[in-house]
Amino acid sequence: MDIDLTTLVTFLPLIGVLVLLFMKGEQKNAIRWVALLTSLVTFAVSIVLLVNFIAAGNGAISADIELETKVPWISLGGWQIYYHVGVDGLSILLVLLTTFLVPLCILSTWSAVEDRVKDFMIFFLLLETGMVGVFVALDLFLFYVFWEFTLVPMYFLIGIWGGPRRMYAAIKFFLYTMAGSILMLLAILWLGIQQQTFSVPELIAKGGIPENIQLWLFLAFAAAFAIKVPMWPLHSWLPDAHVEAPTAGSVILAGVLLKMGTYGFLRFNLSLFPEAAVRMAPWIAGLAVVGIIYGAAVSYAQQDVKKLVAYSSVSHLGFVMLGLFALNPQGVQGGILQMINHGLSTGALFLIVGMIYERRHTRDMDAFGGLWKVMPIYGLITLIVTLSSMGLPGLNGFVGEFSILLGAFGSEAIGSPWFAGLAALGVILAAVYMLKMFQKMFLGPVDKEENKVLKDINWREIITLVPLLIFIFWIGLYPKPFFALMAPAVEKLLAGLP
Amino acid sequence: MNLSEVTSVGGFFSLVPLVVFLPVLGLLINMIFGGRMSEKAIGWTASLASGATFVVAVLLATSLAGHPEAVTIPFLDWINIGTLELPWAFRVDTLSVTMMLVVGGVGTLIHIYAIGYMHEDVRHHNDPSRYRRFFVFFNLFIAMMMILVSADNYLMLFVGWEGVGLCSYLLIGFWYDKGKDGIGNALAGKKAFITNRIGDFGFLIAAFLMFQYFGSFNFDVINEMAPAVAAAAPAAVMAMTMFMLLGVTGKSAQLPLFVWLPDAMAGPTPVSALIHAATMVTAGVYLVARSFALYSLVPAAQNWVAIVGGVTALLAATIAVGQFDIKKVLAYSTVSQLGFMVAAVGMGAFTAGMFHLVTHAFFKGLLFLSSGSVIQGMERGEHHVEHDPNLKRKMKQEHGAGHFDPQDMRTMGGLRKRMKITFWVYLIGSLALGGIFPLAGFWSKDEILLESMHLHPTVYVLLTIAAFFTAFYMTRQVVMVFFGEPKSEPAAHAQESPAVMTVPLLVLAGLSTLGGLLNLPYLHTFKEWLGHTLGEAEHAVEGAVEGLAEGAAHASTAWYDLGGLDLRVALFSTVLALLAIALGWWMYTRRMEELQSLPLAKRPDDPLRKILGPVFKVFENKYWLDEIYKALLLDRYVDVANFLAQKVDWDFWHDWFHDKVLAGGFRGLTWVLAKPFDLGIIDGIANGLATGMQGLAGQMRRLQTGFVRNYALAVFLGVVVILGYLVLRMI
Amino acid sequence: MLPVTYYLALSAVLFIMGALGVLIRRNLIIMFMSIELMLNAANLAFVAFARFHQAVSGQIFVFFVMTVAAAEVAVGLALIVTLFRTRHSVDVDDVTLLNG
Amino acid sequence: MTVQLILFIILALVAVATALGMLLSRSAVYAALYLVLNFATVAVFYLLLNAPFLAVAQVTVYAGAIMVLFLFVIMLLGTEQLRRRHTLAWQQPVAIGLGIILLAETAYIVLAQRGLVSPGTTEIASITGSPTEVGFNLFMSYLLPFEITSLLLLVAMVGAVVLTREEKKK
Repeated sequence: MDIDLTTLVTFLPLIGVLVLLFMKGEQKNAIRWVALLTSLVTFAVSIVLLVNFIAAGNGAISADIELETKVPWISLGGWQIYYHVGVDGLSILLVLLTTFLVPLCILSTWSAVEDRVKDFMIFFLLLETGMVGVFVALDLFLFYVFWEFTLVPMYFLIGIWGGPRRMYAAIKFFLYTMAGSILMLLAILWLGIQQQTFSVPELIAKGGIPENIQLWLFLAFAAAFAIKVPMWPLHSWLPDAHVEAPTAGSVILAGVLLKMGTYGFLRFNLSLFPEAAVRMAPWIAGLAVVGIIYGAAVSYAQQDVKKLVAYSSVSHLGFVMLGLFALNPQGVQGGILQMINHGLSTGALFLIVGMIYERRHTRDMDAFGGLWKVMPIYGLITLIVTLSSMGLPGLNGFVGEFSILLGAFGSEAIGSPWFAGLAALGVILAAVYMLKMFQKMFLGPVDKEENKVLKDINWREIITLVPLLIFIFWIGLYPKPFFALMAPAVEKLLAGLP
Repeated sequence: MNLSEVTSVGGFFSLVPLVVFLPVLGLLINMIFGGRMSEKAIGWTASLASGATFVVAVLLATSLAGHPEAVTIPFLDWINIGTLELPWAFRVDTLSVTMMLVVGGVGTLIHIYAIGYMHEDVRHHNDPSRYRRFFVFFNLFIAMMMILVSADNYLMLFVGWEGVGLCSYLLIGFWYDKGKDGIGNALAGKKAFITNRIGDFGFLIAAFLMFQYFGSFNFDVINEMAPAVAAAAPAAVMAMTMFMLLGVTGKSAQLPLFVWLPDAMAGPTPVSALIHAATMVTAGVYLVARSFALYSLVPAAQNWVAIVGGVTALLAATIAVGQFDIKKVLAYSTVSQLGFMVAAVGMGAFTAGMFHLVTHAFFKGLLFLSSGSVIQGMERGEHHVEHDPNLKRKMKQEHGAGHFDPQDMRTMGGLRKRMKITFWVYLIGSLALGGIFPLAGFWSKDEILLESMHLHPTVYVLLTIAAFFTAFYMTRQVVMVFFGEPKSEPAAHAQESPAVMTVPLLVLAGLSTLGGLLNLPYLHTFKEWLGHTLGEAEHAVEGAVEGLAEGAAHASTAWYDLGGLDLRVALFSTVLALLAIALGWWMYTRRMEELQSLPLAKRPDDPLRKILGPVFKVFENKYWLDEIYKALLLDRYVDVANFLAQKVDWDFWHDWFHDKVLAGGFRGLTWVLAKPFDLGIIDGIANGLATGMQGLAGQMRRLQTGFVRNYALAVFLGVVVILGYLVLRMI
Repeated sequence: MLPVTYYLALSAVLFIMGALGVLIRRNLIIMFMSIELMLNAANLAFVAFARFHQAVSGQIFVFFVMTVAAAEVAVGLALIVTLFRTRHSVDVDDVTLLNG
Repeated sequence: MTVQLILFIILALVAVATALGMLLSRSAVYAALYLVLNFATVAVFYLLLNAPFLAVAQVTVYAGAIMVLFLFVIMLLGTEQLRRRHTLAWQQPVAIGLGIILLAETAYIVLAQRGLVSPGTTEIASITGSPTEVGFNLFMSYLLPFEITSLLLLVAMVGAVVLTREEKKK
């Protein structure tokens, strides 16, 4: 048997953790290098995983789960829980996004985290294992374990290295997510007992859950996922968590953890409860549209840049949800791509905010002004990311948003073009708040003394941001390979819908 | 059509991607190596890139002359999802090549002009490092504009549409740390972008509708299917065209979204000339012309477009009368002229609209560039004054200590003596804009007026009045700037611009003079050229015009018909224009001189102020549209956003609901459980247990003597007992 | 050959004497020597049984016990030395930190 | 009465006597010397029991190495008599009592096993306990434990060094 790549990608970070455990806390740079190397190796292996996934389809991209491993794990009475992992077109991109973002985050902490570096890196790598695990798990029980596991490192990342109100934010984040997960756990147990299996593919194949019960199960799963996404009005934990989390935490939170929610909807709600998904589509779409407009409006009124970006996530994730529940190829593929896009551009925005915060120790927009003149490279990169975030054609955001809106506009499941029409207003509002931020921070005269002496970003920071920019352009100009990866899987998923 | 077919067509069609990639190459060179290049090298690199696109456009045009059918050159697959297929393909037809020629030609001239203009501008603003940035943005703009005009489907057009909007944003805010309160320019850029976004929203919705009803964004497919779809779902096509109109009003600065264009004058003058006069703002006109198949199917939508165009033309023309900033006058003039074009394409007179688009690019580009020359002449004058203590004192006495505005026409006057070339080209531009025979503007404007007379009398009236105002405000401007006595010291010491600026001016002046040759009566070269693309739509209009005009008789037999030129219309509008010029001349020379006798305090800055009274105030303040929008929309949005953010999301949802109700409720519950319930009952039991345990432990602890031997004894005891048990079992 | 019981009896006596040494004596070193005595008693029983069962494993075990004892003595004596350094006494009754 | 039995009785008496001597001697040095004698007698018993290798090991390791170590420590710490104290005075009788009980118990067990006579009393012993045999077993069947003991010894050595190292004076 050759090496099981999926498992390898999932647990490689743990090797780094093991090494870190034996290192002295004072060797900060060595610790950073070990963590960085671990995450880079993980990323490299995930590229191998991608290549193998593509090769597995024999010429075409496979629609099924590939690189699968299924080993009995826990035996309980009559049924069996498996360690069952694998990747398909729905998850492979998210796995790559995770392994791609983690090295960048570690790089971004180089000078930002000086306190308890060892613990920080250990938690971060643990978090990576948890996140990748969520995306590759194919057994409901295993999924739940990974799902809950991610909470713990994130809790500590916010709670130890966070801002002034970190304990409040960390506890709120933890409790909020836990509350949703409980309902999901109940639904998982019900499914396991009733259908005699926890395996997702088997559950899909079995089907046959009556529609009214589907509806309840759908809602129970949705409770966990909607909180994670977060869908309006369950977003209250988000600004707290984002504002208080350290930069790298915010990046991962926005870039990956939120995607766990949307991925959950995609992987479980759509495929396990197809009838309920169709029935609920207009409601979810409605909430998504409210989230889009509401998030955009609330973003506009923020003074704190990080909070602005946090609320913009509510708006962006609204687009993703709208796309997923359009339940047609354009919507769903656009939605998946938008998950990646949001990870890239919002991740980049958080990194950018982190860089200026490191220099000025404030995130109040009014404290800046004219930064483009003082920090030209930083200004240019921010401009590109801002434009990507507001969906300028040629950059990644547009491709996703356009596909989503196009899908939602003609969606039979949603049933009315009004949803997409209103959501398109979000495109205007995105420009309003993003440009306000850019203008307040980067344009105008340099009228504050502190800003006149700011240093432009250094090589390390440029290296942190450039990979994101490459993908921002790539997806914007040539998204075909990305769509090609997910298309067969999405088609298969949609074929299962009534 | 795939590439092999293209080669079979022959010609230079396969060169078309170069129109996008040459400017991209130029900007990349400037971006990467610009740091080590001189200003001249940077400017000429950019100009060369732009000039090369013009050459490519000319080659395409020659190819098209032999093969006038549209050719599509596929380039790459952009978005393919399910039934959605969005290639990036280049469409070469007479319409798109016309636009390419305008963009490439006028663009190159303005690039060359900018080499000189920006050289002084960056020094005037004390930041020479931005010279390079300007040309990078400028080349980017050319590339984006080329994407727009060469698109073969609506979505690629949208890509260019947004791209030029971005360049517009960047270039309006080019001096982002200058302007009113230091932030004025940046705010103007933001306003332009956001207003355009509102238009883009309309465009997007129109695109969604298209996809739903046509299943494609391709021009050919939509043109072909349009009649069938219009028959099956007229409301959908109506909605499509109306939403597209919203997009047009944004980009082409029509009512109600035109407010951004005057503010956009914050950008350097070449930007105003290229983007906000000659090319980008005409994209809306191009879009309507592109969608001729859709518009000609829904008369109601056409009517709306025409009305919007007509009303905008008149409204903007009246506002232009009340402006004192030299560039603002031109800006409102641009809005007004765009109104002419939009009205024309709205009525179905696509050729006339496109014709005016081309000539307007010439003379408005010319006017803006000359105004830039004037402004820099004034700046040079100001510079001169600054270095001469006597003059400086004199200027202080006349104008007070405040900042001198080189764009205010009230400070100019008499410049024709100091800036001869600029004066003459400005005059040509003004006359062309005013529609004086035989300059370019005469032919194109006349054609619009002629067709509107037949197709839409209301719009004809609106446009004719607008034309009168046009001639008037241009006279006013020319007189205020170039005639009379200098009204300030800088004006008295203004200097002519260098050759790198005046040569493009002369070229444009020549084009403004001869532009009418494109579509002379009897020949109709331009009409035939575009006819290959606009085909049936144009013929339909022609038929309608002839039918309406003639009733029964033949068009060519009437005395006033000169091969498509209606002498009645032409004479009437020419007379009107001359009247307006005469009126303007009289008012701003004679009347102005009479007013000079009044004491300073009572002397109005404009004779019209006294004649029109409050009406002038309305013009000057642009009908208070900005203020109305601010009060009705912007401030309300800010209120709503603040209310949602502060009251709803934070105070209510975050603090009250989560912290008070949820967290507080839970805490309350735990208190009830903890205090009365827990302390009373559970604790009672627990405490009892605890006390018992404590006592027991107190006894037990005595066992822990700490003596090792004691513990050993215990172990030993254990051994004895266990062995004893085993022995007992044996017995 | 003598019956194995003889040796077992002797082993038991020696073991009990060792145990008594641990229980009665206060000198840490002597207590430690008593432990060695107990180990020896056990070893004796092992060897006797090895002879009795004709299996060499018993002897191997003794070998291991000796090794462990050596290690134990090394660490134990080191402990005693350290203890003496801090307490200046080898009296086990002086070390009563575990007193509850 | 065979020679073997006489030899056994004499040696057993010596063993018990030396053990008692160790138990009762005031001075730690005497106790140590008694113990050396005791170990030597046990080594003789090993010889009687066909375990020559162990006998030699007993003399070198126990009587030699370990007891030398003890004597070293005693010298190091001084041989002063402990003060008479009355801590745990009650323990002595109790311990002796328990010891007697244990003796009785073992005596019962041993007596009850009287019939347990070695099958090897008559025949020629099949094991020799020679170094060859012990070594063969050690390196074949018990290789892993053997290696682990080496590790154990290493750890003990390191432990002893670490424990007795003087703290650096601050």
